[in-house]
Amino acid sequence: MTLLELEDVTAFYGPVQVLEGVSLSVPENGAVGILGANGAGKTTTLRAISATVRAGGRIVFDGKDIRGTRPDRVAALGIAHVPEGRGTFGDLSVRENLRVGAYLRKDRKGIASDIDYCLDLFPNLQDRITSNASALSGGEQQMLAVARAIMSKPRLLLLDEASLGLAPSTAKAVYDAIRRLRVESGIAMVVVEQNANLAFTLVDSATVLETGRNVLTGTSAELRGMDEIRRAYLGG
Amino acid sequence: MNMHSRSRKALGIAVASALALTLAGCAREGGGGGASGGGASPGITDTAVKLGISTPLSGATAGPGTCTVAGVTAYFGAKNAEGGVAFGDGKTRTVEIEALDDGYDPQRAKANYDSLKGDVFAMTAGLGTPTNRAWRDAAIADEVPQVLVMTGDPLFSDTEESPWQLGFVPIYQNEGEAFGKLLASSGGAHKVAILSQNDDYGAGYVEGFKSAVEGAGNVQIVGELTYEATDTSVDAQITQLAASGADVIFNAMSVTPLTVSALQKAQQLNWLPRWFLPSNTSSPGAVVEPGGGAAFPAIYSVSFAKAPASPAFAEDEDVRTYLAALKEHGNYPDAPAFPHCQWSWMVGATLEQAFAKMTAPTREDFMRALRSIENFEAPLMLPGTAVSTTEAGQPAVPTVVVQKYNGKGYDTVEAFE
Amino acid sequence: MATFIQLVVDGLSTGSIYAAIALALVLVHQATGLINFAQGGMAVLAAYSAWWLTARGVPLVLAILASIVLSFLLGAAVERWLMRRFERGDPDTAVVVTIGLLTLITGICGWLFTYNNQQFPSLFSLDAVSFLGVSVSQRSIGTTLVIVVVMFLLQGLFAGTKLGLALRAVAINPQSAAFSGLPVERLLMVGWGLAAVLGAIAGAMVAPQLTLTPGMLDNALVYALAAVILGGLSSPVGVVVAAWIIGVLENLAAVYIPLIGYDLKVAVPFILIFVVLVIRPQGLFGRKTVVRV
Amino acid sequence: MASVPSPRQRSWVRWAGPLLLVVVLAVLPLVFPESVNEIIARIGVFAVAVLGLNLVMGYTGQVSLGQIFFLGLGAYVTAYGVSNDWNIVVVFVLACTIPAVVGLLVALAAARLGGLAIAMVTVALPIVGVPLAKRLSDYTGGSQGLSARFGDAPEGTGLYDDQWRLYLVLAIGGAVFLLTRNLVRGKYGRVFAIVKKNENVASSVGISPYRYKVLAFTLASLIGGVSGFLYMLVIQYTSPETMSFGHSIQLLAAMVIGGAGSILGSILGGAYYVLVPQLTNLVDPSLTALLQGATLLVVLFVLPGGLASLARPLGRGRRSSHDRRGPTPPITPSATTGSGTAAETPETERQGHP
Repeated sequence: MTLLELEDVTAFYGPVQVLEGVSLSVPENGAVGILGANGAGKTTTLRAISATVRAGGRIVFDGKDIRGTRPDRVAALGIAHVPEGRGTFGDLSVRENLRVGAYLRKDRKGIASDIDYCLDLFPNLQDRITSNASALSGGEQQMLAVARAIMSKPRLLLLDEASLGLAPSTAKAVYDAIRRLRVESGIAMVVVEQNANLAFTLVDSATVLETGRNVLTGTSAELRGMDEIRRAYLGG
Repeated sequence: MNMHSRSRKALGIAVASALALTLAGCAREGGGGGASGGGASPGITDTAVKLGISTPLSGATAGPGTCTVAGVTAYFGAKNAEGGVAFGDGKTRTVEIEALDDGYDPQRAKANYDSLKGDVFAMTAGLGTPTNRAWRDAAIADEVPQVLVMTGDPLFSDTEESPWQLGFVPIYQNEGEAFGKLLASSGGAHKVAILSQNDDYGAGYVEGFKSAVEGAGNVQIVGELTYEATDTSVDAQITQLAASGADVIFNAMSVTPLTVSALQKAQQLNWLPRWFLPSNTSSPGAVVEPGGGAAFPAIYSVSFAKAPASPAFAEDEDVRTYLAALKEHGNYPDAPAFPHCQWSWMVGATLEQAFAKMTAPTREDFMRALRSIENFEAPLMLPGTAVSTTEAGQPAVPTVVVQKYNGKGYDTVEAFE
Repeated sequence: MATFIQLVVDGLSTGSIYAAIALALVLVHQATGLINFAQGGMAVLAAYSAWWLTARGVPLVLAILASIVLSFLLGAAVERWLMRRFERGDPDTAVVVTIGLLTLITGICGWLFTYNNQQFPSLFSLDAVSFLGVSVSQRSIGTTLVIVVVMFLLQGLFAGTKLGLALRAVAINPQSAAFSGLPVERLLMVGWGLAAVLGAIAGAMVAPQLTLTPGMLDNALVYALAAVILGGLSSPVGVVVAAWIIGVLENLAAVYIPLIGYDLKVAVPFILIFVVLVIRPQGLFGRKTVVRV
Repeated sequence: MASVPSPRQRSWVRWAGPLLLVVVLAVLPLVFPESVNEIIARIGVFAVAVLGLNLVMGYTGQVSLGQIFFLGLGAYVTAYGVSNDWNIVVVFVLACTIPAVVGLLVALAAARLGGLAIAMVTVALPIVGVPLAKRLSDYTGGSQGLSARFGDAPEGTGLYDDQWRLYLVLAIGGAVFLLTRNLVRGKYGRVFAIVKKNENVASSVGISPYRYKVLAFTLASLIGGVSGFLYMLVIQYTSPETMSFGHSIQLLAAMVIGGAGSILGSILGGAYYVLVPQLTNLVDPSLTALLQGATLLVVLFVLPGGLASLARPLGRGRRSSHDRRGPTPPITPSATTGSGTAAETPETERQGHP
């Protein structure tokens, strides 16, 4: 059962065409990676899904074309976007950040238990629960960003460069937690990542973009084995 | 390098469009003046004369500023409707008024003057000391009359210093002095608290008052404080003055809301001195009544104009004519909220007197005629006051009478009670 | 001594006037991240609409309520049709837009209601209450109480409610807020609407004291800004306390420090701001924000 | 831009443009009527004041609400010097240096604070400046202000006073604009831009944001002093009203409307400051506030980047067409690894909150 289907998606920034036809398919409970060099259109693809850039083509989520929907409505459908640069609320405390993540939910008990779950998933946040997000370290902010996203109980998580700017050990810790989340919750994921090896620890399959087009799609195992591809696009 | 030439080009466009805008203004100027006959000054023809006003029509002083235009516009509007004003050279002319807003900004006042000076015969009636001072030098250099302006700054009535100027309202010193004299002659011992605006207005009042009570053994000044026209409250000043034990407060304020709140604050403190208010903030309806003035043993003010709201003048012929004209020709439908409306009306009447004495359509002759008015009882003037322009160092209205609040309006008084 | 205490009490009631506007500034800043120079102007327009209704026989309380409803709509409309265009651009431009809005609203008030002084009826009696040799009008007490209530409501809104949290989140990062499903545009409208409501309450409270004119709150705005910076932009309680401190200290400085006097007392809040900010950059009560690269 | 101009042509364009401008500026005062000359002179005064504000705010990103104070200070120094018959060159130098020194002292204290705090400290300048000017009435003439008429056309030039004054404004104002333009297009301008964009980044590359903020503020004060000198030359009168807070706010509005961080914008801002009150007076003097507010909103609604952005689309169009003709740099992994996502980063920043 396909949860998200992108068909020939195009997008522009002003006069510059960034996506020239991207396709992608994410099954229920699946995790798909988007790989590629800088400027290949990875982030833009995620933005097209979360409706923060206007896109052409077809973006079908759960059987409905969601193009032209407002970003907050897309979120309400069950798509949570963890943007590049984390996008935490700097002047809000960690707990407040999590509560904002649960904005669309009405079940107080569920929210409370999900906050506990997040703190269990990311134990570093436990000690900083009353700190302002802007006072957290980069790794903690990334954890908070993911935690805030899952507070909305999404069916699909869009994860953009979660390892960017983090020390390797921290990046690994973040991915370990996300993998555990995937296993325990079954949330489907679209993962944009520079570090392909890190991505392959999480995703089942991946597509490689170049100048706004798919150039290669396959399972993690297939892609991992392709030395040339790795050298050319995956940063060796 | 393209950048450079491009910004040059844009600069040229900007300058050109700025000029286009201003040239439109010039064209208007050229069309308006059109002097006729030999030697006529700008702004006057055989059938019309044009007067300019620069006054605040926006900002904090827009209330009185609007009045300074409304009165004189209403006066000549009514005259024009009757066919015009008879001039001393035998011609009858209609009087046009062009008023511009300066927002109480000296720079804009100067700009207004610059744009009007080639177009109008004389400038008149504008409110404000800094705004009138801003172009006084220029008016002297250009020999443009700047007359019957609404400032009590003595400089405008100094014939030596200001040959092309004449103030209309009594200089502030005169007003303060009038009350000081009354107090000094009362015979009883008085402790006086002074609260004045921190500018030439307040200082002028206080100076006049002090000179009148100087040497009077019965008057002792026990407290003297100032406030800024931009303050939101004068509570602290009233509290401090109340503690001085004064039985008279000399309150030289020009800001109506603060005057109201000063009256209210004193009552809250249960301090009930005899109160002196200046001519421009003593309106029965706008100041004394909302301030609860009836609570005080007496409220004094100085004036030279009939207060249209006062029941004493409800049937007065002058007042009725005035109110009707204000509505019909002055674009001022409401009851006048500031005495400046009445003063401006009197400016109209005084100008008419000067026009009647003019024998040549020139600015020089106008100044001569204006300076030769003696004891003219302009409409709305209180008995005991008159327009007199022959005395050097004095404005057109050199005298005021002291009045006392009677619960509804004011009565002229001769003695302090 | 009695005079000293009276001066303190006077300072508190003047401070309450500053606080009234300052609270609205805090709300709009928390909800949009902007300093709104037009806040006072919108409050004056609300006060005029209430005054206009009372002049036509509508009871005062109803007139004020009507002006509050009107203000909410006006605030929301201003956000929707004017500010939205500038919200993601240069903040300096947005602030200048609020300056233009202030000029426009002042001009509209002058045009519709003239620049004359209008007496605005008060909800509270002007009679004085005396205790320990100090007098204070019921109007001042009433005004102060209303402001304290509003302050606590606002504090509660931001600290305890989902709406308050959402408003703040939108101001801090509208995009992340949208990713969490917050209806950003509607929340911005609500933020502006609520700030205008606070302004309307403030206007109705202070108009009897200041006398209703189009520029009624222009002079108070500077003090309100000072209180907002001094108290810390994020804390309603801090801002009100700062406004009171300013009101009291400027009175005391005027009377007891001859070098300052009544003419230079306006310098007091700025000296205070400077001293406080050097010691505590986040303001007296503001929360500390660490900014990272 | 059909053909690329040869180097020879380009150098011709390079000096012909400025020369033409100088000639035009030299001739225009002679042909315009007095009232137009006066308006242009007044625009010059406020264009210089806006330029100073632009330097500290538009280019360096420090909100200053106190620029009018330095104009007022310069005007007072000029008025005092002229009325005491000091040499006019000495007066001019003092009218520049005294505001600059005051600005330096204020900046040394204020630049330690960031963002809104520096704005509040600058608010204090006009707010406290007005009563202070009244208190120092021995030097300032108190609330009645100071008149000082100078800059009448010298005998023998055959010029009218308004023409002579306009020449002085064009010469002094032009010099200030030229110097400022060179400053912001050079090394200092680049440093100011970095400080504006991100102080932490500036620190990390060894630039002291504090020092450059102080420098920008001091220069802005100096330019404010120059505008004060010109103010006295043109208006010939100053009073505490000159430096009221309201005017400082209007100056800020003029800067943004002209175009923040733009030399041309400063001139347009000065023109806006002077012309809009005059134009609204022509429409209806009793509705000036309403019309001015509405004008400001309409202009910014249509041109959020200010009037100067009218001139920009022209330039941008040409530049991008030029780019398109040029070879597109291939996006290859080797060329771009390590750097930020070039195409996407600016968008991210714009979406983020200021």
